[in-house]
Amino acid sequence: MIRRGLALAAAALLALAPLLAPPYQVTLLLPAFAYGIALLGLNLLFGTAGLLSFGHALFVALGAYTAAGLTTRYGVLSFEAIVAAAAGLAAVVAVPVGLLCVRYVKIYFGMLTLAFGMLFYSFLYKFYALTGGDEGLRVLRPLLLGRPFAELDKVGFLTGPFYYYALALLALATLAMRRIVRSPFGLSLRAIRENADKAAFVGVSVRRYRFYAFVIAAVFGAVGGTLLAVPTGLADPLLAYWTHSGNLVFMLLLGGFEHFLGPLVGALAFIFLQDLVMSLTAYWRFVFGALLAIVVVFFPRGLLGLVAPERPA
Amino acid sequence: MRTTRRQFLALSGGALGTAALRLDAAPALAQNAPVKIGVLAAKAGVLAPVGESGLRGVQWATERVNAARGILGRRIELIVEEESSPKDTVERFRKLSLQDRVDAVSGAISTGVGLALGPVAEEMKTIWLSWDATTQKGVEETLPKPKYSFRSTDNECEAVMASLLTARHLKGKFRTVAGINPDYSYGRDNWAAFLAIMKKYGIELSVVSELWPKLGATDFTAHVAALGQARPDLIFSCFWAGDTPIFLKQAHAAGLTAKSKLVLTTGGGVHEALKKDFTPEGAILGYNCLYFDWARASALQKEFVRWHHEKFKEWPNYESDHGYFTIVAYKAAVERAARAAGGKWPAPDAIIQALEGIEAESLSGPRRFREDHIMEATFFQGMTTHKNAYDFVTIDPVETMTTKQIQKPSGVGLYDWINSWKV
Amino acid sequence: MTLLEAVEVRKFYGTFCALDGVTLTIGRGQFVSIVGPNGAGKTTLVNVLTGLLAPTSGAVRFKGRDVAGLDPVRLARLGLARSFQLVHVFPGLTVAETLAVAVLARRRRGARLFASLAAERATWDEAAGVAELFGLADQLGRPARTLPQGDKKLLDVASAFALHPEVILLDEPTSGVSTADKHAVMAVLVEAARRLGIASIIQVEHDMDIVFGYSDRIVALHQGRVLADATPAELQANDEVMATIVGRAARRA
Amino acid sequence: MQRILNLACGSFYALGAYTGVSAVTWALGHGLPAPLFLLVLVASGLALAVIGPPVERLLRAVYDRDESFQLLLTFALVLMFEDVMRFVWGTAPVQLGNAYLVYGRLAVAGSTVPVYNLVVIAAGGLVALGMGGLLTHTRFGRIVRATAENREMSAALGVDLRRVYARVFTLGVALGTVGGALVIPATAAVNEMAIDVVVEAFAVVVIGGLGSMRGAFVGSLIVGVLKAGAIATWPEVEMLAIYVVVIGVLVLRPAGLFAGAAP
Repeated sequence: MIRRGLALAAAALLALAPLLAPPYQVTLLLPAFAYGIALLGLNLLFGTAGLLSFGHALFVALGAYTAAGLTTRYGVLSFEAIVAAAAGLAAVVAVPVGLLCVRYVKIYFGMLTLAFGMLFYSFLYKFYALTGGDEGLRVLRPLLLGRPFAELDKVGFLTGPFYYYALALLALATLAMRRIVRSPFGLSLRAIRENADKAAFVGVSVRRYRFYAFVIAAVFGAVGGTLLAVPTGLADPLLAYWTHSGNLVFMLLLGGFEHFLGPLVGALAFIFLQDLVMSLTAYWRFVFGALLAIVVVFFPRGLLGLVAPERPA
Repeated sequence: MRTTRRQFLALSGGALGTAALRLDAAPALAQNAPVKIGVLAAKAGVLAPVGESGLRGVQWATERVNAARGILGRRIELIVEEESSPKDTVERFRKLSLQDRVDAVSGAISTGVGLALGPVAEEMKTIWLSWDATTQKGVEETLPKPKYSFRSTDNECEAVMASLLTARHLKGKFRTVAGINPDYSYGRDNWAAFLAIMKKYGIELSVVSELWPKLGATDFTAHVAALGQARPDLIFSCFWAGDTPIFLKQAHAAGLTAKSKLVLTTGGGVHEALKKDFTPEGAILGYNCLYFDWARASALQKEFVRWHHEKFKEWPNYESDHGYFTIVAYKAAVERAARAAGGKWPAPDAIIQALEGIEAESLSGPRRFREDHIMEATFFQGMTTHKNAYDFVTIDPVETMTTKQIQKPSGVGLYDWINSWKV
Repeated sequence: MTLLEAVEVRKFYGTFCALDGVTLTIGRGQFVSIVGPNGAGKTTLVNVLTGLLAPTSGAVRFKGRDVAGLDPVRLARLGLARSFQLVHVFPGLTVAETLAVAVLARRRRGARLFASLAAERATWDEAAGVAELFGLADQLGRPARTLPQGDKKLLDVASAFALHPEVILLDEPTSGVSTADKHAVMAVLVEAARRLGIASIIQVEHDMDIVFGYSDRIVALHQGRVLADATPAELQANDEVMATIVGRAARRA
Repeated sequence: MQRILNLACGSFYALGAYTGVSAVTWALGHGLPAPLFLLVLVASGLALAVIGPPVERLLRAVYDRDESFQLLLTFALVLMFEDVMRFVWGTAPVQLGNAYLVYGRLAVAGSTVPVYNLVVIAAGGLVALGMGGLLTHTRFGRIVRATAENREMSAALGVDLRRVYARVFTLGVALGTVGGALVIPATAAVNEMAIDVVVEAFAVVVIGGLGSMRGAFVGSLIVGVLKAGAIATWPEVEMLAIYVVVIGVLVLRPAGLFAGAAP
């Protein structure tokens, strides 16, 4: 009950943020929302199904490039259409990739997803006629629910309508993921995580369920990617690079992968920490590396693990 | 202040909050509060040496301006942030603009970052003086008529000048050509410009090898072997980072540099790494806009070069000059606009107007911003020589060309411009 | 009526012959025990019967279908389930959840993405019912890893029962259970099988009291061959086989 | 061998490269005869292996957890080492001049090859042979292989796992640092080296098979030949080709070309 109350209070605070916080802090929340959605997917794989992907950035990049391609190449500005297209495209890509990846677990799964991520990076980089190569593709300002909000400048757009749009999308994604985790399917995934052999013998189609989880994670990753691309205004190949996947896993661990809200907490914490540390020192990578090491060694349950030590049922 | 803002937001639906804040913030500026200039400098990865170099130029310029009463009596305060991936750099730009409320942003080198920042500068209504990253795509497609972005010289200037020198000095001395260029837009654009100019000059050549190693690669043995097989008379390369010395070293070890002539459009960016041990004499080498050892350099350049070498034990490269110019150009523009406004600190739009066509003394000589926000400068290239006091190569004779000769004019496509030359 | 049959099954590990031409049939309604000394091939036989290992030659058929190449999920759907010698549980899942996983799988509802688990009344009721049969009713909310060893074993077996298979293979269902409790466990199993409509039970068992107390048939393995396949009474009469198979236990009896 | 996929191996390599340059520059400055620089390189690489035990001590904290945590911890090391190198050596490329041509050049089949390159290739072969010998013929090697097969069994037999791991890891670090040091005369040390090398090392290890020395050797040959082949014929696809092969190997023989069964 207390937990639910805290979550609602946090949601209310986020809803009021544009009125309370300086605009820059509000724009910083946007990538946090985007990562939050992508991480919900990543955590369905890791926290629920026990598979750690080191190539989740592939789908984030795919979402960003969908937004870029549709707005600049095809003149599709409706953000609803962009999100739907990104989700669909991610599912289409995730089918063959997932079919191959879910045949393996643990470190082999991690390596295979990493390899696919890098393959996509090379593709984005090399096929520049299609993807813009190193320069990437621009992402134009989309229409939200068909409205252009032309009277607003970009900051007004980002901290106003787009902020609430992103927040609503995050809330939707969170509710959808909550349903998935608490569905029979979610229970089956947890059984697979706990003991895949046993799960198979009580009739759970291990690979098939892992595959579904992979595809769902990909869709969440791509939807997060579309949101990430709008404030940046550009989709670029670095979004698919392996270090970006590494950062996604970092965020997840920072928040706490054993908790349903871990991804959201992790994304927020990461973004604001990065903002702080990058301004303080040129050696912020060292600080982040040290932080990651400390989290992995001493606090593997992440920030939420400090607050709520028991794994919720 | 917060209350007023909240009331305002309630009225306007949260829309124009920032603009409102900035308007009521403006009069609050004390006449002697510092001018804030944000700097975006790469600090890690391939771009880091260049980013550092640009930052040094900015810092030196700032010290000198501040020592001489600043801009209209206001000191310059630099707020340095890191240029990294496009996404992170856009966020840094927003921070500089929204949170630090800078008057202008100086910096950025990478093409991807440059393309991302262009629209952001317009959206944030923040003057952005770029050091580099002026690609064709950026100029022609993404931001044809920017208001707040001021770009550096075109990426292809170096290739155009090196190609003109090739045509002038090497015509008739080569037939087979190989290109080895970093695998991204800069590399591809420069190689294409070279081939177009060779064609324009009626130089018949056959391309025997086109190699595209990754930017920042550290091993070229396979490329060198491929070049060894292709036996080109001339090798064209626009490497500008650590890849230049590594390639030369490995090419030298395989005897390639003795057999083929070299055209290195931008290698001067890492000139100190081009040791005599492995860099041949007689190669065309470009230094972009600042040649540290120029005998006819201004007193200003000489002073900077001396300071740079004393402080960093290194001889400076071009990016310092780009950085330096952004600061002095901004100062000149503010002063010009202030004169028109009767000595008061000018409004941003007036500064922008003044920046268009502004001329200022850079380290390497006079420079200006064209009316279309592209920089004009002087380029330095020449033939490498070992006859100097250093352990690395320099050029002799030093040839100079201005952007009037090697940069396409406003509003014309690069290849249309090249084709319009009378040769 | 034959449910499960093995025909001339051979299984080699490299050059070592673990099963050497095993043929047996298991009919509806039978309780069959597989006995034999260590290394006789009992566990290999169970693994081959449940498709976990492919036989080197010969065939295993369940309800007329070749078991080789069928994955455990398909087998479970066809009506063949098993438990393992070493306890297999889901450490982080509660007793109720563990059983619910099996129930959902049987009812083909496990892949339902957006259905609410909490609203799966029938599933939880059924899980609770199975737990009741196994004496785990007051442990429903406990995570499996916190259960005592004996209850973990029961949970493992119970989750196989929850699939309502026609045939269940139990690899040493009472291993790790104290001698005193073994009969109680067996009573629970037999009763649960009856209540859940499980037609046949095949078990690997060392305890001869249990074997002779519950089996309809006993299959004695020795060095990979079927030494005897008979009713407990017939086997008891055969001193030679008893001596070979049962060794010390028989003499003591 | 230790079933650790070390993303930081590239960092050790880069660290070896930077240190090698510093050590040789210093030694030559103090009157070392040029032909002896090779010894200084090897010595500096070996000396750097002192970072092995402390790093291993850190990784030990997660040995008994999911392998994914090891992967993450080595990712943390990558981030930290990158900045350490930037702090110590700056951002400009760091190199040794042409010292390595002191051993001369050879004309082989129409192309010129520095003798030093052949020395490095020979050293690579020697190290491979040496590792093979170490693993098959020494007591230490047998213990390592047994431990790789079955941790519990080795522990039960009284093998001090912690010491074995510390030594194996340090040996791995030493191979990385010496490798970096040996390559540096023919190239230059740059900041982004670590992240680049790890991608190729990853490809090598996956193709060869985790934990297989022979596999690593063959894997590196395949990657090398693949790169050279792609550069000679279709330079556009150099990196793509490597990833395609990596994925192919992972899909068809997930344990690599030189390991037995699938995971």
